[in-house]
Amino acid sequence: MADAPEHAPKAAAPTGPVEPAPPADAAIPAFITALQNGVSGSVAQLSLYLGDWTVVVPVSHLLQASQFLHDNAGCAFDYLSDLTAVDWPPRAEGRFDVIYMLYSTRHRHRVRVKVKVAENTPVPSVTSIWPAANWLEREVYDMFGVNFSGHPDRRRILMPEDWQGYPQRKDYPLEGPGELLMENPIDWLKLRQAREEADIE
Amino acid sequence: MFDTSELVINMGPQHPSTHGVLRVILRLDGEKVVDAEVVIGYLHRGIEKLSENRNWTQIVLLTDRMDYVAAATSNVGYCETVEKLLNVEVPRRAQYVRTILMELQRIASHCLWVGTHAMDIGAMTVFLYAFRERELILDLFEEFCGARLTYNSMRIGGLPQDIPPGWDKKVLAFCDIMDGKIDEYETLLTHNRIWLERTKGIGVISGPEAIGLGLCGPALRGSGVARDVRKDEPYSAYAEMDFDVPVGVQGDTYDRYLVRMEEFRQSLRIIRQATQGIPEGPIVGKVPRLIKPAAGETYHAIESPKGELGYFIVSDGKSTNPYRFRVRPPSFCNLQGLPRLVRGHLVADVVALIGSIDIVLGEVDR
Amino acid sequence: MIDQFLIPLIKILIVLNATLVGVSYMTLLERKVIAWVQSRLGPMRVGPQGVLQPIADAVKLMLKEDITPTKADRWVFTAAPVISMVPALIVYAVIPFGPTVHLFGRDVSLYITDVNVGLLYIVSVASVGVYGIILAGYASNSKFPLLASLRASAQLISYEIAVTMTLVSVILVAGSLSMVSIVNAQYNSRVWFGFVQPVAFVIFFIGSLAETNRAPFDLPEAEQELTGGFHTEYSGMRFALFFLAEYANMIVVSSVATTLFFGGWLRPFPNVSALHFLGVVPSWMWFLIKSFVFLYIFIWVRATLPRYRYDQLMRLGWKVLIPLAIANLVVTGIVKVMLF
Amino acid sequence: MLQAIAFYTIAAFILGFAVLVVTTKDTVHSVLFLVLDFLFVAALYVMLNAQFLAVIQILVYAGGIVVLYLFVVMLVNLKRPPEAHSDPHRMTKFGFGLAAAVLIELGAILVSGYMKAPAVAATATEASMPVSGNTEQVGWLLYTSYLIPFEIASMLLLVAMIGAIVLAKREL
Repeated sequence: MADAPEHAPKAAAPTGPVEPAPPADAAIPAFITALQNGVSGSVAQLSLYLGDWTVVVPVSHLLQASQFLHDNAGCAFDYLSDLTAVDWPPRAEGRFDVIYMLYSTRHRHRVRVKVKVAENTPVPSVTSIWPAANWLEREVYDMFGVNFSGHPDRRRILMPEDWQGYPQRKDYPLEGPGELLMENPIDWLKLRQAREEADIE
Repeated sequence: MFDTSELVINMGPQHPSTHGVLRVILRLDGEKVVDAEVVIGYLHRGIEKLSENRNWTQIVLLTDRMDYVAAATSNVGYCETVEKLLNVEVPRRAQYVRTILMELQRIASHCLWVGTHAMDIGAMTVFLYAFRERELILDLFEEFCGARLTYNSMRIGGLPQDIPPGWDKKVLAFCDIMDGKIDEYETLLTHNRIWLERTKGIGVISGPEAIGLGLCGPALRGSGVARDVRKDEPYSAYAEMDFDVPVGVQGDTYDRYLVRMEEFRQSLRIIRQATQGIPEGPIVGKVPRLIKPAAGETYHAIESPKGELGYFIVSDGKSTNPYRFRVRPPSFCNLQGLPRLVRGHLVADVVALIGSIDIVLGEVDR
Repeated sequence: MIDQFLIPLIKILIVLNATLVGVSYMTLLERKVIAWVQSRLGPMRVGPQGVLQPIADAVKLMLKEDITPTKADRWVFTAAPVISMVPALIVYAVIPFGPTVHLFGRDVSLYITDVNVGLLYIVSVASVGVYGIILAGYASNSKFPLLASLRASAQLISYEIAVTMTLVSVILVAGSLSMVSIVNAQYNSRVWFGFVQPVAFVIFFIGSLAETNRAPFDLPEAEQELTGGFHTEYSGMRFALFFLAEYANMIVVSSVATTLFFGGWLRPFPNVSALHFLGVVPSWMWFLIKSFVFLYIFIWVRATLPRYRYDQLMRLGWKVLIPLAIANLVVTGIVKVMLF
Repeated sequence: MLQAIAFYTIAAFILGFAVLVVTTKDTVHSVLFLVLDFLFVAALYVMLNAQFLAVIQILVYAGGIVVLYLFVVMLVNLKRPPEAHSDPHRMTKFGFGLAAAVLIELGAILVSGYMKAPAVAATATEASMPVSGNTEQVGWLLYTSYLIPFEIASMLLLVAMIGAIVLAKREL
């Protein structure tokens, strides 16, 4: 789907999530300061919204930071609750947010780790740290086309193996491409363009 | 000395004990499972994508279709997430009724589980006994919201309607009936020699490994990890309830069975407390007429009968539909552990283990 | 001429028909009993209380399309149901339903024939019945049935050993292989052999559950594991034949158990004259009542117990039942030599 | 007369099935014909008034041993391509020689048996036996005249059984 024409959204599409910085008086949890000290440069941005802490990590530091969060006794994020992605097509710094919901069964605290990547940037797989990531990363790959490098079994999981396109992307039509996309993607694109032109007229 | 080859068997997607359209490709050496590959997606309806194109209130209906044997739980999970985004406080009366509904739903879901699990292992009577009691719960739900399976029984901010008069008495009466029925199931299974032989030592998984694999709910608690969202991150009225979190020791199929059987009793305990303590008051909080949460994102998890059911919702603050709607399906994450559990066991154990992790394909595939 | 041909022919006709009707009503009985156990009603639609259900079933099965998979071994696929049905029926030749009675002016024995190797005949004919299952699994050319037929052959051969061993201990006590003599021996010794040979009876009962593929040993047809096992690919009347064969075998096993361990057609305490009034019930009725009790237990067990796993089944057979049966045989032999 | 008709019919079936056993291409079919063959042999035993032998024939051969054959045949895929049937190492001549030797041996036994048959059959068995009945007679003979061969045969089977277990079990 890389060569699909950029589908101009009807309304002004949001260009990214709202990530309010924590208020000055908020006590930053120990695990975040530990991460900041343990892996330098790993916390690019910090936000607190509705009581959830989010740490934005550069892709280059993801594996290191994950390993630290998993192993460090103060963090002990041993449980990968969820792994998902959000698509912000117009965003300059890369369209995808890949989000890791981490939980610690020992300390019972949560944190969200977020990496911002462009369409073709590979994201290192965290399956070696949390085996649970295996299927979750497959689903993100299946739905968004996020490229996970080092994944042991990177295949589609919910959609058929030969499916064209990534359904959860914002430029993927809700009603799906229909049979035509499966059989002949080029004809499908032409048909869609024709429809859009008809819409404008 | 002998030339042996592995037998590849396709279990499902049409198979009586894969609980829906699950397909497991088994590589067998004799009857021993060498490796298993789980193929899912046959029931994929794109609920996440669909939800991003529906308005906030319409999504409640879609959540029914995920874990369709515990629809009320999915409803509550979604509504609470949106309430968190909206910063709406839900009246205590609604919280209590939600708690009762969720626990009833847990019992109904566990009834279905104990029935099918026992059926998979060959004890057919438990199946019908369990369905008999599930029927009583469905009757209670029918009286509450008019539906028996997909309830659509929750509104953002509270309840769609107050409980019918006398409903709480009926719930209490049900609890009294259920007490004896759980003993009945246990008489048939818990100390049954064949049941013990079929479940003890099958699919053993240690606590740390289960955590790593992302198992949740009874599957995780069976391995001795006392992780229960109701206790750890209380929601609804659970903070005011007094209940225990049962955990297993060995982490085998039998322990997961015992954990769920004990959860029946704990659920009854919660229902009794909640029903006797329903406070008076309104049933819906102050919710704007047009639901349009401020831009932001949040993750909220609840303990569904299958495990941690999480919703990750991103609102862009402009449109009347969520920008991103993500469900953390407990069945999906539990099913991921299946290949690890079945390796080295026999074909007969595969069905026991599928039953033991308690999946609903509607939720796995969404 | 009449004694030699006509009367046996009539007896064969009666027994065959009674068996087939009995077998089809066994299906109703099973459905009803299991339904009652499970707090249901069972079939209620066809006839009052659903009593005509077996007829409806038979009509349905006969009218159903009979599918042979394209890859199947056509001849063997067709023959397999017949092979499993025939042995189940010809066993009835030696089962004594009652003693010789005076009917219509002549002495008529209530059994088709009394062979001096009757018990062995039953065992050997039953052992041929295995072929039906094995061949069905093989001929279907499908993986689940093949697994099932492998299970079946291993299971049936293993349990046959244990069952035959228990029969030998009964033979030792009775001193004969003829079914009629065994019943007479129980009359003469004033006690049913079930009480003389309790261990043998228990092993026989467990073994016969396994040999008839009944729960908890119904592995060859475990629906939840092997999607119906050896008869997965069968439909219509051929499937019905397998079904009927299973029930016919259940009736055979119950009859054999009654004959060997519970005095066959004898009323309770046949030698106590105080209980003479029990003789109001004819001897063949006693036989049927006792067999019925066994059939009921068969159904009851199925409704109650989960299924064994294949390796556990084998372990039970080889490590528990067979050694126990051999020990029982040895002890019986020693006692017999010492005391008589 | 009836006896003769029955005998020849059964004999014809036995021979016919025996031929089918070796000529059929499909191994499973071949095994099935073997079962039928055994059943007819059992029928022959019944005709000879040896019911015990007949029943044991069915029980042991048809019901037991051939089931194991079938087991093996089903597990080991024997459907080989046609060229596998022309094995260059096949010792056809040796095979024919062996078959001829067996045939001659059988003939010799038959002929010699006919020569002294009338004397042995009647006297040796029935006179010296204190029991009557087919089963009892077999038992009596096995535990008197043929005790040593009987025991040797059982030892042989035991050895074969242990051997099979040793071969089949990969680690003991």
